Amino acid sequence: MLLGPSLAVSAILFAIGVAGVLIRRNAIVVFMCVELMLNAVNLTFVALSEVHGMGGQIMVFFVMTVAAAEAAVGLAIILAIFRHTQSVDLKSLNLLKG
Amino acid sequence: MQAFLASIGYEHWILHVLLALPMAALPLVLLLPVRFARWIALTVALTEMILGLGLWWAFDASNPALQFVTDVPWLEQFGIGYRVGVDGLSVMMVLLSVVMMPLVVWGSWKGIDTKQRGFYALLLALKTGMLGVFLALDMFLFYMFWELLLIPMYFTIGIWGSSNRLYAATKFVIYTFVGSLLMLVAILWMVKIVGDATGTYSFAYTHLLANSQALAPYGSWLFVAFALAFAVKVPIFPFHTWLPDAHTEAPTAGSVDLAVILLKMGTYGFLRFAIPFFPAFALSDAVGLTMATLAVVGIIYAALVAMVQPDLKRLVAYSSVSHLGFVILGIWGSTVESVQGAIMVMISHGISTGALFFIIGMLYERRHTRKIADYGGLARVAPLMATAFVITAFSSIGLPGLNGFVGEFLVLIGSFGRYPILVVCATTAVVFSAAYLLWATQRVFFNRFTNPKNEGIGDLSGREIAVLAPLIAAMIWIGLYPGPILRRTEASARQYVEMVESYLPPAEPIIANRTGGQP
Amino acid sequence: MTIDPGTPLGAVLALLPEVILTGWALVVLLLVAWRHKSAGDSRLVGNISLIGFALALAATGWMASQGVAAEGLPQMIALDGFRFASDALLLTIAAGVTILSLRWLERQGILAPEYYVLIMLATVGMMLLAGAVDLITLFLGLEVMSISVYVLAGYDRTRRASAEAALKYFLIGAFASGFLLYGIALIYGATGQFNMTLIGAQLAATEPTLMARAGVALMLIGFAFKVAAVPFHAWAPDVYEGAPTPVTAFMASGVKAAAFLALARLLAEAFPGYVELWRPVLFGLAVATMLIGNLVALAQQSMKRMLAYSAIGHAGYLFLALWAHSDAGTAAVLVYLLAYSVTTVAAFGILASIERAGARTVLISDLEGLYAVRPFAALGMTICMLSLLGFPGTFGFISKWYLLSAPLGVGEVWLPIIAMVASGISIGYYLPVILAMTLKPTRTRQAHQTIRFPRPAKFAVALCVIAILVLGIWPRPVLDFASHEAVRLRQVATPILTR
Amino acid sequence: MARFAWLTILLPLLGALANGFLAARRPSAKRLVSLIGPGVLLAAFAVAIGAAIEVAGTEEAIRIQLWTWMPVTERLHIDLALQLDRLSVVLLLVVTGVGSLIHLFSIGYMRSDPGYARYFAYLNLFVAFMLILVLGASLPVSFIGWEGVGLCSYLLIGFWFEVDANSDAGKKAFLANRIGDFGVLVAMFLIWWTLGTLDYAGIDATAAATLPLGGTLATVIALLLFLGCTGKSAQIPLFVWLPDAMAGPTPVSALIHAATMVTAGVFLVVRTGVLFSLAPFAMEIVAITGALTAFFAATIGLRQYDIKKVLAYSTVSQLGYMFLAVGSGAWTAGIFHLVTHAFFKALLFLGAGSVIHAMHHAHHAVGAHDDAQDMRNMGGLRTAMPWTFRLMMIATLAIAGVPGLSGFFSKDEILASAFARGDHSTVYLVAWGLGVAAALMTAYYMARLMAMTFYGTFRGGGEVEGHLHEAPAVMTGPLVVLGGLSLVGGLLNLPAVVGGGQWLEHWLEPVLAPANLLLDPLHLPHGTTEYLLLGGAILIAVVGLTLGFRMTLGRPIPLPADTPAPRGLARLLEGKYFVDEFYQRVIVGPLVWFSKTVLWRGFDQFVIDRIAVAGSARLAQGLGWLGSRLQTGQVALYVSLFAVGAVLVLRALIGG
Repeated sequence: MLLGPSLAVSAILFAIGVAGVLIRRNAIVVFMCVELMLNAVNLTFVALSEVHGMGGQIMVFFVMTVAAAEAAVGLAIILAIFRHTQSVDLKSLNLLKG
Repeated sequence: MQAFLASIGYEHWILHVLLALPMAALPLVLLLPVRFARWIALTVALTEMILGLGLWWAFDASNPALQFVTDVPWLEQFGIGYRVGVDGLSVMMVLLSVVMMPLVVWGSWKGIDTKQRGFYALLLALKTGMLGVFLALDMFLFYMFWELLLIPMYFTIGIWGSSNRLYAATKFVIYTFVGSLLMLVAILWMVKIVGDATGTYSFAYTHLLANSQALAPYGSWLFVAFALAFAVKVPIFPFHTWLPDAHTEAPTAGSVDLAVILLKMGTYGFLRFAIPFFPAFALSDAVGLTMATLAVVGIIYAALVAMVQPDLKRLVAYSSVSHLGFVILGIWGSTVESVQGAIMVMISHGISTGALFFIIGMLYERRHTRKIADYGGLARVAPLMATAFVITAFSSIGLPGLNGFVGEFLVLIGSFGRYPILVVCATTAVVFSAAYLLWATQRVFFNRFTNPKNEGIGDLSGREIAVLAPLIAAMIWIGLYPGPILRRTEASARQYVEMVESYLPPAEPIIANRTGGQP
Repeated sequence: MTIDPGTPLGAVLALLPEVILTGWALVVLLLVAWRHKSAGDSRLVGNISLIGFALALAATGWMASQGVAAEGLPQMIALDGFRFASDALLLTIAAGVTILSLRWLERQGILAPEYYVLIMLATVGMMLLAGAVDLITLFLGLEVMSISVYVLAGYDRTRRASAEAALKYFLIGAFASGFLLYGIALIYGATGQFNMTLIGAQLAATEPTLMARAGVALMLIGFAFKVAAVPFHAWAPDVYEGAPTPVTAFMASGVKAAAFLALARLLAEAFPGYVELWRPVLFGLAVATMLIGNLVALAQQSMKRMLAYSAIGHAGYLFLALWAHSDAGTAAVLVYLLAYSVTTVAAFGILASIERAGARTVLISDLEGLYAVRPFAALGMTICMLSLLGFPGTFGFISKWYLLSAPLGVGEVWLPIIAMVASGISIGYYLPVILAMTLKPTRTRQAHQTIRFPRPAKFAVALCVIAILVLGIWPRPVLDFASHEAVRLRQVATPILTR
Repeated sequence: MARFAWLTILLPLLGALANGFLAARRPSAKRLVSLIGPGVLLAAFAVAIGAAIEVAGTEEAIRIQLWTWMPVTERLHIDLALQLDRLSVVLLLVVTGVGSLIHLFSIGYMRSDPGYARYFAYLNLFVAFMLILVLGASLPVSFIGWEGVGLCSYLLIGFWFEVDANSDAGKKAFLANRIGDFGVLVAMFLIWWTLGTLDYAGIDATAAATLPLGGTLATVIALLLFLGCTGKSAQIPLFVWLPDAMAGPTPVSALIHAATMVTAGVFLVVRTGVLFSLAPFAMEIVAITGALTAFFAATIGLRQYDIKKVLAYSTVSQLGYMFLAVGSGAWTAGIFHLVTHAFFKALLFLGAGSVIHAMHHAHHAVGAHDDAQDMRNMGGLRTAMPWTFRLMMIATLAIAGVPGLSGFFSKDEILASAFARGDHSTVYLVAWGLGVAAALMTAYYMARLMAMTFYGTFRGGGEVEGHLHEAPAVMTGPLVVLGGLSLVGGLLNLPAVVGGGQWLEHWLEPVLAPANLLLDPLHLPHGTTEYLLLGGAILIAVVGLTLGFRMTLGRPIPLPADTPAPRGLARLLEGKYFVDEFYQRVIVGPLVWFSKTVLWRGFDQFVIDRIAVAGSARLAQGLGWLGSRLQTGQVALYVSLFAVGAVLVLRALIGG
């Protein structure tokens, strides 16, 4: 039974993803960290389907699809911001505040 | 008269007509050409007055219960209904406000020369709101009217007020709104508590009142929530600082409505809701003493502050604070005399202060200043105005024979049994009120004629006489023959006091406690 | 009418509004493929998409009137009055936003009719989210909605603010999705179910495990982000400000409504057994959100930003209804969302019309003297502000009363008191708007005179304002309907729980 | 006629209305005003005589119920009712009688004033209120009159309102009165809560049975009532308004500030005599206050130059005598002196008015602006104004206490009563001593007044002198009548020692019975003591008058401008003991300062508005501002906030 370790690994991965989002300043890196979080959850689902059956695995497919869509949209948005500021540094996102 | 009124089914429709008529006329005012606006408002006002005066006869003075009661479902599954009615506590306020209305319209006849449609529309809306507050017998309805009033008043002050109007309007709305926020929670909670106890969730006043013993455990919090709303509105010291600003900056009509009706909503609220709902707490020694003390502090404090005001309207505004202190004192005096007196002060203050504001408004229309220092010796150029002002001032001072005395006397004598020391302190106001009003009168109408700009000021016009004459007549009438009014309020006041007295040691004649026989 | 969602026809029937709207969106997308150049094209597409909303609305109405219900346990999507009400609400909001956008986009020089398609797709997402009885559906709905809105937020590509808003929304949104998803995973792990009702039954039957608790917590976090609850709110003001104004209206009303509706269903069906666990969290969120939202709004100069914080504050109020966890609470969610959405759409509609192409954001001081030049706009805005304030005579008051009754009904007094305190704070920023418009002298007469209200927007705003006033006096139909449906929702959830 | 006693009120009231209407619409219709103003008074006087005749026939009080004023409850049911009894009828006659004379006098005096109609309106109104005061059957009804006369006094003192000092004086009068009224009000509250009634009849009937003799309650009530009297009747400490009240037209001073209104306090004490009788301590206070007032006012009168000021202080002083009388329980003596004083003091004032009238017109004729009231500008007027001189001399002798004239008998009775009360308490002996000293000074300052005004040579310049004329008949006529009354007024209550029957004493007997029942009867001195006292009184009058004439005429009288600044005691007296200044510095000034700086600017505007109200608004705004500063626009911060929130939520759910 690899359930415990798998869940632990996915939790750690998720935490790494969160930490990455918290620490990194590059939009693309942050986005990759978010992807890492999603994939960590995917791992959880896969691990859990060992106990609960197919449901989890079906979910993984949906998540992957969604992540792909998100990536497409996300990269387009990052591109748009790059056109304005010539940078993908999140620090340069300071027009809106207060 | 009664027979005639009964024959036209007066009691069935009057309250609804009073409430609906101004609102019905409102679109007319807004849509028809501007020159009709004031005429429509006047017509509505006169109609309301004529119709409303029927209450004088139709109201059964010997019946302490609520009369003309209507209960139409509105949101019945929540226990909310269109419930209206009057009793002795409210009938005089209703009459006062319908009688004041034509005067207010007429008083604004010349003074309001911009955006007349809006002005008269708001005036009409204000009237519905005011009447609604006094007529509502459903807490939900009451709260709606209570708050709705703010809007017309806000714009009346904010648009047609004088220089510092924005500040005053904002202050007025924020004070009142914030003050009454907790009242909403209290009302809802009350309905829930009573509903849990009786199984009927209803906002009906009578239902809540009949089961008010269920509220007793929460009385303190609920009372505070209600009292805060009412205390701000009255205003009781130290919640009063919005009033001088609002009064000062408002146009004449606004000041008059504010003084005549709006301030009374707070005191009425105490009499109608806050005390009857939570008598055990409201009448406990600590609360009673606190309220009475605040009232007396307000009476003296406001009188002293009024004395040193350089602005006439501000002076009268503080005098309002002082006078309303008497009402609060009378309410907590909790004898039939003091409660009757409190109602009397509510009426008299409306008439006297209303008249004072009218006269100041007339001065302002002529000279565009309210500074006392800008005037002086006006009695020479405007003797009639001076006469009217002096009479009004003395009525406000409480000269016996004029209206102000009756109420104050009854309040003081009635409350003396319960709060002798405080009443003695309050009585000093007879000196202070004379001081501030006479000093002001002197500086405006007497003394040397110093300011040549006042030369062309002119005396009262026919219209202005027509505005003031009924008020002065009322001052003398109420001063010398208040019986008809007292009789109409007596039954309800008595019922109220009987209810109240079960929570209080009765105010016995002093001698009963003191005599140890002849020494 | 009872259907079996397991059959293809049944599935289509069960998802009829969503299907119609999705299909319509695809058709419109095709249309856009060759008509996307001129302002006229954009307008045409917008009008056509309105038909889609009308059809979907009709379908919803039909389903509601037929009383469409599932055989046995509803799978994936709910078939109850609450869903139909949610759908109707969301479709109305979307239609309203579409109407507001009609001329606005052209005026702002945004000539990409895909905008309307995105609105439609986002709406489909919202409807799925709000109607989901299955966590997979819920997640999919959420993502469909979110991804469309990410794009919409950045739709005004030429403006840096818009792009910045989109990126902020996207990054934090995706981050939050991760939490939500992890929550779903843990709940799944704890119960082995995706169906809310079954989850509810499972959770109620067992002692709360760590996994289940963590799952509930993570899902709450995900939703807290979506409804912009403090401290998950920080994105909202920036995004609301940067996004094109109609989109802001869409986010403030539609997205929030969908999230709250889904949360209401989730808490009622899936987590009723954990009520004592999540109530304190909701309490804390409510208090923090109400107070901070309203306080920070005091400091705002820009109308949009002020409304953004006001939206945060209102999210706080809505937690009161959820906290109550009663029929009254559920009904209050519906009523409050309706009132809030109608008002928000109207307010943003007026604001959008006042904005000029390329101009900086509208400050409160820019509205000074509006009444003198554009009285109806000022009047409408005044009524909106009063409704948001919860002033008697407006629907906002009715809904606030209804909302406050919910926690009071279960004996909670402090939340309503804090809500009223927050409401007292809120007059500090609503009133200055009214003051500026009606009482201040006109400073920028010229500017005011250039304000043109597109006819569709005028129509939509007028409708909303009238609704605010009428429902403020005669809210009975809405209240009756909401309380009725709330009871139904519980009736659906209860039999399984007690099984 | 007694049933129509209300006519005596209604008639002046209608007169006031009519004159008021004329003042507003037809101020030039002076002839009509002259007809209405005094006319209604004469009519009222006629009614009063009729009523008096009827009252003479009965010992019972006649109650005239007009209408119910405040029907509040069974226990507080105040009727607007009048009470005609032997006390009120005396006052009724004095008020309408002397009032009629003064109204007539005013026709001449005020003829050329533009506010002629207004003047009569006020004067008529005053009479109406005064009669309500006198005739009221209960304290509240009397209180209408009590304050109403204050109102009229206010209006008449400030009649020439365009001079600031006049308006000031009017205001001051009303305020001082109001301080007293405070006492009356509180007394009413106490009376009602103890006796359950406010009717005089009710008080007479219940007080003795309910209130313990000498008890605190009775003392407090009596003292509070007396506070009202000190205001209305210008006693220490509230006497300061009366001298200033001389700013009004002189007939007003005669009517209101000498003959009628200011004696209302004495009337009230007698009216509520039962309550005072129950409080011996209060009686002592009344007596000693009266005596002190008599003494100090007399000292001030010694050094005044304004003819009306002298008379004003004289009035204060004489009122002090009346309180000394009632404080000694000699009710009749008080009323007796009230009546005689009304005669001779009205005469003095009207005489002074006549002098001032003449001076004023003479000044006017030559365009001089000298003070028409300053005695230093007068002198030798007896040649120009023989009638005025003769009549004023009668009054002077009467007030000085020359035997045979009215003042002699009344004053002597007072002093004798005080002396007699000396058995009870030495306070009365002190009071008696003060009274005797005051009598000496009274004779002195009156002699001084006469000497400065009518003797010697005219000091105001020959040109002015040529324009001095005696007053017209309409003015001298009333003077003659008053002169006659001053001469024979003593007959009213002629003491036994000169063979009199003490008619007034018997007349008032039924009214005073309840009060007298509670008092030890006065044992007026008889035999040697009585003769000694009488002799002493005569001696004092003679010495005082002689000294007054001698010392005034014995040295030159400087004109106002040449008068050296007074020093020492003279300065103190001329400055009226600086009581006004004291009140201004110690009470009025600080109160205004306190109200303005501490209460208004400090508390209202700063503490409440600035700190509490604006402060909480600022606080909210500040918090909001702080919150918006946190919103830096940095994604990192937002994500961190998110994370913090996430941790909190997780902790709440898992840690819980």
